[in-house]
Amino acid sequence: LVPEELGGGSVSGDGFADLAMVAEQLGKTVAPGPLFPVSTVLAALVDAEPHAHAETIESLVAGESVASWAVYEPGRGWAPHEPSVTATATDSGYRIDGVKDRVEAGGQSDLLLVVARTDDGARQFLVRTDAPGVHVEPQQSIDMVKQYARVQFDGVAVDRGAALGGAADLIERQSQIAQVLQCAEVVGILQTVFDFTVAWALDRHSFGRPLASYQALKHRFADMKMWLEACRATTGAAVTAISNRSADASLSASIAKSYVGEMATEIIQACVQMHGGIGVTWEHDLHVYLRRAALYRSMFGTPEEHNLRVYALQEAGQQAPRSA
Amino acid sequence: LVPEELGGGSVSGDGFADLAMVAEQLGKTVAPGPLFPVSTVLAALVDAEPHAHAETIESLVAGESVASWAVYEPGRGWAPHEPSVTATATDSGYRIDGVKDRVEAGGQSDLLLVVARTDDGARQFLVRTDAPGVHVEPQQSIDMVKQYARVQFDGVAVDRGAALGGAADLIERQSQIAQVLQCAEVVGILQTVFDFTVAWALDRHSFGRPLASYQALKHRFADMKMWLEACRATTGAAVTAISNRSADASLSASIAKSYVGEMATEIIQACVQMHGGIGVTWEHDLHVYLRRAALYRSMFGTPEEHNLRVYALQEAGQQAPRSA
Amino acid sequence: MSEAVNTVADVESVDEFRARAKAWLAEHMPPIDPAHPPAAHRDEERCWLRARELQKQLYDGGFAGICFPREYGGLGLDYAYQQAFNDESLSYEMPLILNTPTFTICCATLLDTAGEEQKRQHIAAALRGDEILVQLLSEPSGGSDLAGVLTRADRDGDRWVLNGAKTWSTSAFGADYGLCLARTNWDVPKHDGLTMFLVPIKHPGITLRRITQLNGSTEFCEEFLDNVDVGDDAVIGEVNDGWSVASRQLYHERRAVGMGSEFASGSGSEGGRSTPVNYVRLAAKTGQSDNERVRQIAGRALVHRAVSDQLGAHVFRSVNDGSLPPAAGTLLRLFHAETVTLEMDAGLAITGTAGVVGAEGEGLETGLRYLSRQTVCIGGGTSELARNVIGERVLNFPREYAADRGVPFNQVKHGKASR
Amino acid sequence: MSEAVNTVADVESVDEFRARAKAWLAEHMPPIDPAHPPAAHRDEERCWLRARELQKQLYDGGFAGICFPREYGGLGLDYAYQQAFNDESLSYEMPLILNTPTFTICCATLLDTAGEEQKRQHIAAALRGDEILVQLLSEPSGGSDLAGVLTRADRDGDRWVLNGAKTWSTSAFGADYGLCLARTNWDVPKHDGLTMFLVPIKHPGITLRRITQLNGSTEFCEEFLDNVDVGDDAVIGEVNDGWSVASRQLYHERRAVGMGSEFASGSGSEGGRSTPVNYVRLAAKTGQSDNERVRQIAGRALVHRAVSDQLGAHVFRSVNDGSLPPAAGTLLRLFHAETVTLEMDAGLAITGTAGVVGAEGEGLETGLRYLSRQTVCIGGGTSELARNVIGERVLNFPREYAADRGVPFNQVKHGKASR
Repeated sequence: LVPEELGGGSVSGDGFADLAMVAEQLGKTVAPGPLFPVSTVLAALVDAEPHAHAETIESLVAGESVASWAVYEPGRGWAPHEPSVTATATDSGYRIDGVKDRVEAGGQSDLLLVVARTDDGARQFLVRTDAPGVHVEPQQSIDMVKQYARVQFDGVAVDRGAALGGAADLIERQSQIAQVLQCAEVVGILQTVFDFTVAWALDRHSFGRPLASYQALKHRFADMKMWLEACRATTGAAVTAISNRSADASLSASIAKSYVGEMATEIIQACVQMHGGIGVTWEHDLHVYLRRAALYRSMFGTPEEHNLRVYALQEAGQQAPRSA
Repeated sequence: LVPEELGGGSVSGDGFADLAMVAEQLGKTVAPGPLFPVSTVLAALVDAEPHAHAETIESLVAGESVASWAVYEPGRGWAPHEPSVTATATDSGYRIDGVKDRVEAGGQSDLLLVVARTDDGARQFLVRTDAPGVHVEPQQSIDMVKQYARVQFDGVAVDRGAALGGAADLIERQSQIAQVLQCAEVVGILQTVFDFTVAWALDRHSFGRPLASYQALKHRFADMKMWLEACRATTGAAVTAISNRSADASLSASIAKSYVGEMATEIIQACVQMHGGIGVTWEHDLHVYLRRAALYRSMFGTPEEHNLRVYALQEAGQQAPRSA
Repeated sequence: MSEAVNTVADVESVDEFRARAKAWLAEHMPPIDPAHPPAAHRDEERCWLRARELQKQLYDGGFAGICFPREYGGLGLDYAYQQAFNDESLSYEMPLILNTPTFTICCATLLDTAGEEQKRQHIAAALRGDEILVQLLSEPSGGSDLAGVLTRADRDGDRWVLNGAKTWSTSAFGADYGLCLARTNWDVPKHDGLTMFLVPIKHPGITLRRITQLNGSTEFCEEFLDNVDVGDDAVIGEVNDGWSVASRQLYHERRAVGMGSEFASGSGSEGGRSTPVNYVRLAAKTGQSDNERVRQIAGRALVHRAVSDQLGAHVFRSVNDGSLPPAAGTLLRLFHAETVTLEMDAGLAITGTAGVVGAEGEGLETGLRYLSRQTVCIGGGTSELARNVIGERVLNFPREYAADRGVPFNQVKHGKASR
Repeated sequence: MSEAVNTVADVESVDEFRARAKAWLAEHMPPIDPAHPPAAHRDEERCWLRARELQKQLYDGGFAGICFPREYGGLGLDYAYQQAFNDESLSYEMPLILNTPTFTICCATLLDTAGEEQKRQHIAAALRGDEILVQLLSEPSGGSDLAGVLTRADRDGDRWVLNGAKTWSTSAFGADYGLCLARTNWDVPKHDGLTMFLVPIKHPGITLRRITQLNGSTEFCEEFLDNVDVGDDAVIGEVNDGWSVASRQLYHERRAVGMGSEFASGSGSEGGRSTPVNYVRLAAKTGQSDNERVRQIAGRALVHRAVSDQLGAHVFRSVNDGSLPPAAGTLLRLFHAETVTLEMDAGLAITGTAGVVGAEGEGLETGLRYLSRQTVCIGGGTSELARNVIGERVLNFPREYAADRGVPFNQVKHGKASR
């Protein structure tokens, strides 16, 4: 994501595709670490004013500081473009007031990129978590590794340079990145869980036959294989669209987030079922994967929210004059 | 439904249960005939002013004339209590204006019981189809036996006696009867289709084994059996509640209509699948049953409409002060 | 039971019995609000101690074991008496957690298969509240294949020595005896070499470990049997005929679930974890009371929930009048699992992000519940097994091919993990 | 093909070929709007006549059978040439309905299994537009068990006499020859006694009947074979080795569906019945444009529809790079069936009563479509068969137990209805 002169770089020449591959690897171990929140903030800084924020970018890339995107608000669904947190212009910059929540690694972050409402619409502001008026409180989640926080801003003063340019496009791109990195991680989770469940079904015998020989179970595995490949397909398509900054990147990201969100928990629950009693205990790792997939089902837009977006995009497309 | 002195009577002493049993029998042959529209009108006449309408009741019971309930309106869902057809008071009675549609056997009926809006809210009016200003037009349906019509009322004059009393309660009870008679017929359909599909699966061999021996198919049949018994259970519960005029008759009728509507077409489509190619041709009767079940899925409230009703009733129940 | 009717019912009519029970209950048992019964958590020791107390009270009052024969400590009365007692006892605290498995499965099976002395000892002790019985059937290697038991019982002089492991035994930590299926002959097909033993749970050779489920329950246990020695008086039924005994247990279990059992006393809810989701409250909490999409999802869940109850009543009637076979109880098991699955999915969809990040009571409880969704599809035999039972015993479809049928057990294939 | 590359590609590069094709197409083939291709209904005779004309045109222009060997009338070029031609031909009317089964299945199989003379005759004729080939595999008694053929071929002097019935043959009425599988030995296991014949459809012993499907299509036929006599030159492959030939057909069929085939020419849509539901229009027509519940259902259907296409591209790539086996084409078959099912259900739920009573164009079309929902789950092998294929050939799970394996066919059990 980050150009070489700012300390970044890419193996394949396609930074986002590389990042998605890393996310998929992380899924295999349900690893901790603030890759996603930091990536989302980096994407914004690099796109907005890379040189104005060169120092911050380098420190984030080097892992010396941690940043996160403060976008959700209490009691509201996924509506990144409609913040109720306000940024009021002052002589020296802005005053930020309101509450954000479900901020990943909020308690571990040095910096937050806060989406706030100004007189010119939604914009984003870099806010230090040690600034006066910032109150961070941890929130519980069903995941046992990821941490979330509620962050309150009481008249937090930032200078003019804290405001990022290119608001709506930037927020849109960050949303895509956040959504699809989750999908990539989930694909890694699914492949791992599916593989060890296949191995279990081939080994475990019941009535002198491996579980895998029972048609009802074999058919369930066939469905799972199909869903898994479909998750991989739609995630891959979205990664490509985002890498290329295609016109349909937003649509592709919503399609992938909806589909992966809908199917991932189904696949893992089916794997739990294949394992029998042990699958619903603390004695097997399955629940760790299920927690992450269930978390991601809802974060950055539930399948239902993205279905509504996909419909709205289709509707807008049909109403537009037909360009032949 | 109809007391003995008006030409009716009951085998078991429970008129509605008898009628439901007849409906179930009809389902086995997907029989034609205006049992349901006539029953719904009879239920209203008997409940409202049995003696004022004695002659009509006797003629309907004897099969000498046919009546139907004109309740649906073009472009609108299932909202029996909110007609847009108007009945305006005149010196001698009422003038009826507007359009009803999806009137079962509308083209074959001598009489229509029309739900219309008056200054006092929704009421029902008996209107002869040969009255001046009544225009009946046939409508297409996916069923090949049942017939439907669109009926236009252009300043149709009826006398005061044509108006039935007890509007809201009456409409509610007629709705329950219409919904649950459909459920009972569908139970008859499902039992028939399920039985001949079971026989097929036991007889038909593939790879030297009966289809019924394949676990994936056996499990599908197990699901179908469960759904079928559940349809029978919920329909039976609704029939009892309606017979007893229980406080929860309306809720029971919605529960049954939603569940049977949702599952019936699933069961029949699963039976089509079991039959393979022949199931989607005109060479097998399956489609006749499927048509009827799909028709009933939607008529007198779709599963979705009844789910919304069930939720609203639950909500109202929780908001009411807790008794005891 | 028909015998019982002839000898006892002549003395006191059901109505008289009901009146006497009503008066006695009012005087001796703690009253409760049946809409909000006190939670009897099966994973808490104090709840089992409480159940023993209540059972003793019933026994002392002459109302324990209404349908068990008099010679084993019961009243020898017909089911109608038990049903009358169930009606009357609804608003009193009852030892409900003793019903299953102690009375409806274990004691019912002993009644069918045990020797006279065994029945006199154990059924009577259970009715007095002195003994709690459990089933030691499943094994870590076994899954649905209950007869594929690897626990062995070897003859040593005039004793039997048991070694192996059992699992998913409900409430074994609170129990006194367990019906334990073990292999006594390895050279014959799997069903033919099993023997049922009634082993004391407190035996020093038994190590008991609680299993922690995702929903927090520690009701189930795993037991390791290390040279557990018992005498011939521990053998239930005949040596090598243990599968007959286990089959009776399965029969009674299905019956208890499907149509109620005359050996169960009291019919209220055990309370506790199984409180259904309140969708109206959930929608309000998440600010979606007026959202039609949410209302429809919730309405559908309510419909399926209601049908689940209606199906229960229908199957109960149909099994009683013979229009469905007893195995139809499995329809309820499967429908319940499907309904709970649908409800958990509905809850997750309605709650959205509040179900995965936030506080319990504000939606997070929905997400936490969802994590153990499959519990209802696994416990007490998986949903797949239930579909086999419905297919084969309700619809009479051909039985699943079993590769171990007729094969000496020591030649049957097992997975690597079970070796 | 690699041979072809060495002999011909040296002469003309893909780019040169593409340029030449582009110019020729513009001059000789009728242009179309690829977004709205002319409907080529497979059940109408005139569409088959039209396809023959177009194919003749391609042949005369030197663009027929790009990947078929030159000795059988093709160009002997690599797939890259065919792909270039496919790109360029997208905006021209092409004989797409000849691709499957004539070229991608029948001719591809002849190429693998037929004798030199048979290939020279039939592949060339098909490329000239003179012959249309179909498959006569399924039988009324057969279902998924394609090898359970009851049609018999008996030796009579130096002729073979075929008797029996075939069904679900697509477009047989428009065809010239059919690959017909018949049993020539009843005393051996089912796969070992079959022979493949190429029979002339116009043979007086063949009576052909169209099957009317619920969706109105009459594309499929049933054929009754009554003493159809053919010579030894009609035998494809060896006598009693017909299952090898049929297996190649199945292989080519799966390949054609899963990853495209080098033997298909043109890659546009056949148009016609398969137009997807326009949910935005449907919602507007039923007055529900602003209903969130309806919009969510429709949005979900659109998502699954899009993923279906994405999966197609993914499987195509993965089969080509070897990360998925060729049988993975079946994933697409199954996903398509599931998606269409979901779409039909969504349509029905959205349309409500307008889907069952009213006029076509105002919603009723949705209900009518729903009636043939299962067509996609049955045609070309059922969804159950697809799950077997995925389980056994993609995941390498154990194969389903076949009661007829190794059993002489005349001792295999059939249902009453098939006897």
